[in-house]
Amino acid sequence: MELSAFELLSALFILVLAAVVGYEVVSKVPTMLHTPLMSGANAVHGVIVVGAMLVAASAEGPVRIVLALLGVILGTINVVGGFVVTDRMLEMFKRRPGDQPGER
Amino acid sequence: MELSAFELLSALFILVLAAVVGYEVVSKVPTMLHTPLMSGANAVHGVIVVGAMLVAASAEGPVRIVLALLGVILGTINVVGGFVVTDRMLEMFKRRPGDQPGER
Amino acid sequence: MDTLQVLTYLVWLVASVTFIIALKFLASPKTARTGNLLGAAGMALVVAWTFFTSPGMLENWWIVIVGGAVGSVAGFLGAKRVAMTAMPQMVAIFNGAGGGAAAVVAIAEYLEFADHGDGLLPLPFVIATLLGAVIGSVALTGSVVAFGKLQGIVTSRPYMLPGQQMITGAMFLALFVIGVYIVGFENSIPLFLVFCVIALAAGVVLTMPIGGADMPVVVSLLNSYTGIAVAASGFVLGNYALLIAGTLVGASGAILTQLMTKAMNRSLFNVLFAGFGTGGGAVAAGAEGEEQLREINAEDVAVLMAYGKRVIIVPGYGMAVAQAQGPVRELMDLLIAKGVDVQFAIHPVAGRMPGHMNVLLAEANVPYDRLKEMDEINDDFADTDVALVIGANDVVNPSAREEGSPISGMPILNVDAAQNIVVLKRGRGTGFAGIPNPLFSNEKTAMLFGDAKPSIEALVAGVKQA
Amino acid sequence: MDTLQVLTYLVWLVASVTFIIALKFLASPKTARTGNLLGAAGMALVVAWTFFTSPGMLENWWIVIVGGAVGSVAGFLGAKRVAMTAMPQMVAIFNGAGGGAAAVVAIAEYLEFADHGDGLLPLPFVIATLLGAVIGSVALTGSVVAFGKLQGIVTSRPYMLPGQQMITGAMFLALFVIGVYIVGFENSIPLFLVFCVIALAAGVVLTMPIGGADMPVVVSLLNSYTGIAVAASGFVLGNYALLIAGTLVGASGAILTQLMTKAMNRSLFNVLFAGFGTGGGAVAAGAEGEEQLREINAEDVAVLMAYGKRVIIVPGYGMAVAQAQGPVRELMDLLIAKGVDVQFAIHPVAGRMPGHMNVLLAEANVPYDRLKEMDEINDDFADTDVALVIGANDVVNPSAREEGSPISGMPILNVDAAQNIVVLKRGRGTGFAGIPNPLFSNEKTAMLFGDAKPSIEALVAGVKQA
Ligand SMILES: NC(=O)c1ccc[n+]([C@@H]2O[C@H](COP(=O)([O-])OP(=O)(O)OC[C@H]3O[C@@H](n4cnc5c(N)ncnc54)[C@H](OP(=O)(O)O)[C@@H]3O)[C@@H](O)[C@H]2O)c1
Ligand SMILES: NC(=O)c1ccc[n+]([C@@H]2O[C@H](COP(=O)([O-])OP(=O)(O)OC[C@H]3O[C@@H](n4cnc5c(N)ncnc54)[C@H](OP(=O)(O)O)[C@@H]3O)[C@@H](O)[C@H]2O)c1
Repeated sequence: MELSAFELLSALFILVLAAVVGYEVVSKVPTMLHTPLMSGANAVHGVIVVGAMLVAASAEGPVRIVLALLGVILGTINVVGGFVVTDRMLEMFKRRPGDQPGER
Repeated sequence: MELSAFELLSALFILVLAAVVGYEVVSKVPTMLHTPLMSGANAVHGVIVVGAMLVAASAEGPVRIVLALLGVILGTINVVGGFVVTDRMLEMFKRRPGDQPGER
Repeated sequence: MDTLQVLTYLVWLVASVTFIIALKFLASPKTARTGNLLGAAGMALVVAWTFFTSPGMLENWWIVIVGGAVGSVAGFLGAKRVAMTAMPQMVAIFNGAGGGAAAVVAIAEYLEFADHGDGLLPLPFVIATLLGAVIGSVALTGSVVAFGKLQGIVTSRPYMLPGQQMITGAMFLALFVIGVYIVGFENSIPLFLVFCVIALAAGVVLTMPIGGADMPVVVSLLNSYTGIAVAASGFVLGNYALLIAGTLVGASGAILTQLMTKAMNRSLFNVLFAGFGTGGGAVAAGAEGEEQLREINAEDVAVLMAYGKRVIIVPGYGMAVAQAQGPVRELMDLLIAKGVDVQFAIHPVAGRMPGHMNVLLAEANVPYDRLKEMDEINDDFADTDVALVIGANDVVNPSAREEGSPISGMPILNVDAAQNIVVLKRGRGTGFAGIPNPLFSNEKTAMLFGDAKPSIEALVAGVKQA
Repeated sequence: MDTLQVLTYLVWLVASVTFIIALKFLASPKTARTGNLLGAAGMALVVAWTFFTSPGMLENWWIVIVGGAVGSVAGFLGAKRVAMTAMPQMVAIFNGAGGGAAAVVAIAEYLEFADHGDGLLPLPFVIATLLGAVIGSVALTGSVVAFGKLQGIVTSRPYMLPGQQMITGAMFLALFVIGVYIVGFENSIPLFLVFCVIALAAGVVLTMPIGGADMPVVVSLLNSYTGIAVAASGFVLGNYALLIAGTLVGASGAILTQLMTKAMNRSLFNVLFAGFGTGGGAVAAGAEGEEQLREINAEDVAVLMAYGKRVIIVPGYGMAVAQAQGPVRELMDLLIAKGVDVQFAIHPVAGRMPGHMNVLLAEANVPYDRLKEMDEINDDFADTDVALVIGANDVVNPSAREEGSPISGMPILNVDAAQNIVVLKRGRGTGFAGIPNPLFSNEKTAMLFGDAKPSIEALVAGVKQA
């Protein structure tokens, strides 16, 4: 743990800016895309699997290994399931062949 | 000058996020506000006056003092002029007393 | 900082940018699918990079491989097998998994550093770890309860413990006291674990009193929570990919939750703490049972529509339950072929998740441009010959326009302005708000009772003959 | 890092957030003014904090006080005194000042560290410093030229040096070579100064060939440049307030520039390198001079309007020049009192800056809801009795609809669909594109010659009597 004050402050700036980006990006979404967007965002926070992998990399002893394994399993479910289910939802939105391209 | 790699990388993250924020925030502006927005943004970059002040704080010798003075003058013109002229433009947009609040 | 570390930061940056673009693209129909794929690509990049470059992975690689394999199979099968109507449950489960992972990571971090640390840990680190643990735990159990309620395993009625408020209060107090103690006085692994257990319990206690109808909002909120827990974890690990991705989801989930409650004309507070969709339902349903409702048969409805100029179809939760979207599409095609103008009126909270109707109708290949949002179509009911209400109830309930109803003030579809109203439902069941619907006893209304799918099929047969 | 430094970071964060909110608020009419004030407050905070906490300020405080006083007075008076029509010039000048300040800061940084540094400076530092110097310098002289062109001090015609392309190419080559030399081989203050001088010259050489009509786009682009230069400076100084503010402006300025070129249906490349609004003008004007134009007097126009059902007013640059917005408002009030439906059709590039017409008409208290954007009103001309064109030319030029004209493809207002067209202008002058306008010889068109202000006043008098 060598979190210097500078590192913390940088992280704080990044946090604030990312929050603004998250807010701005989503504030324009049409109602019919609420669910796929929720599901897609859900997949994105599956990046926690990376955190679980880092735990795994430094795991020693049975407790930590079990925790790491659990974390990786749960995180992977989140990532894989999240992106696949979102893709399935969005697949439904594709046009049928006969449709005009331009519409909506 | 002790810019560590970490500092540079943090600055890079902040730069990218700030660029996204700048893009997102402005992409929704109605035509009639283009000019005030340009003018307001112009005032914001007047924050360079802070840079000029830092130059002033460490200035030694006539060359640097002249540079610092020039920088502060130019930067202040940018800040003060920018905000005041934007305010003047926007003042014109205010409703006349009789108008309905809700409109546009 | 060596080159590998610098590259790691750049990988994080690239991944973060793909996540941002993914969310942005997901907000527009044309680009949504690309956006999702892009997000997955960014995720693959950062996962692969972490796997191949993290020191220590040489020894423990099997954890990641085994865990990854198990998780992939479970996630993939779950996502592929789930029925369209069960998607909200599935999202809840995936979100719970993410919350659980965040909690597990927070616990591991705490163990790791509580072991090494002499005396107190640095303040921001401990606070962020505790935050990740508590929020991740709440997201985990809250999501599981939400899943149970949506799936019908747990009662969808608001369920209050005796002394609910006392218990909730006591839990928060305990979390706060333990948190302060750990932050300010002493590292204690047992206390930390107690902290986590209380948080897990809190997730259950907070979610049980919320009615099943509000679960999508709750899932969205818990999604935002998981994002925050992930961001806290990124903060502790100094990992900007986690920090940015978590914050993005935390913020966008919060907005999305607000958009959803707004579409239901309620406040978030009201959703979380005022369990509606409740008790009243049974009573009200009884009351409605007394009234005389005018029935109609499928042939008559078919004729009414086939010779009308304009028909507006109002789908609701019942259409999803009956999986009637395919036949509905067929009905639309037949009517259009007869020269009838057919539109769909999509209420923002019809069904059980936002966009539920759009997803189902798109699945059945109904073209986008026939799906009209409420504001767009509400004025058109007045010159509509038939409003065909398929398993919708609350979203067409005129009592929303009056004071004193649980749904007062919710914007509704002006179905009652149409010349004829035909309602398809199985019986006298109420909607999820559990309140009677005066529309059904309106003199312009006729009821076509039965499961929506066979009813629509009967209409299709009828229109063919008409 | 001591407490003061931590607080400094927090001050930067607060200021950055106010800047973000300021830009966001500036994008909506209701909040724009608050946004501007908020931005000013954030700026005041960070300036005051820097003044009171920077080490070294104890000795050199007078530089800041004197420079600040001079700059404040100059900026304030300039901003307060400028006429509405001259606002684009003023923005150009303020932007130039900012670019100059960024260049000066870059030079001072370079001097400071070239003095202390042994051998080569760290790469990212030097690159950022050079970038700040070159972009700031271009923004400075480019803005001055833009000011000159808008103010009429410098010819608004595109002005090409003999061998323009050669010279531009040579300049870029020189900048590149010197840059690489400084970055990769040797610190040299004289070479750095040569570098800056070339950059200053480049600003002039790049801006002179652009026509005066395109200056607002150029000002917006240079505004974005200054932002980038400020961000570079923030990078070098490790000052996040500068970094974020500069990047925000750099990005938003770039988008804004694109929105502006899009409204003119041109590409940025075309604006920068294909000088239109040029030579052709004189010739074309001569050609138009030959045609017979139908004239009309103010009384007849007044009657036409007073007894019409609907009048659409199309304001253009001429209204701004004549400062006729006050009388126009009076005319509108009188016509409305007579039961005429009066609307204003606002072309996105009418006048000399985006929103020019909106600003002027708002100044005269014309209510927002009478100002219609092009897309909104273009279909309404067909059932309009009188289209009153006040000093507009290019934005109503039907030759934009044909191939081969310099403005081909620019969307225009469909004035020629109206029953009657009345054009107010002083004579046979062309618009800023310098091309003839077939609308004026349209058989439905009548010309009311003269300065717009007295013309409108005559119309007001006429309507009062009608
Ligand atoms: N969309 C969202 O995001 C969201 C989120 C949270 C809450 N909600 C809530 O969910 C409700 C949605 O309203 P809604 O009008 O769509 O649905 P609803 O009010 O829940 O009504 C559904 C109706 O469909 C009928 N039905 C059920 N199964 C059927 C079948 N197989 N065939 C035919 N009819 C069937 C039921 O009556 P019978 O039992 O008589 O058949 C019921 O009255 C609102 O209260 C909303 O606030 C929505
Ligand atoms: N808005 C922007 O952001 C922007 C930016 C860059 C370029 N531009 C360009 O500027 C042009 C704007 O078009 P526009 O139609 O507004 O103006 P315009 O095409 O420049 O025409 C202005 C007309 O007003 C007349 N006029 C000048 N002074 C007058 C006075 N005192 N009283 C009455 N009439 C007067 C002139 O004719 P007389 O000399 O005969 O009176 C001239 O024909 C477009 O070409 C556009 O691309 C605009």
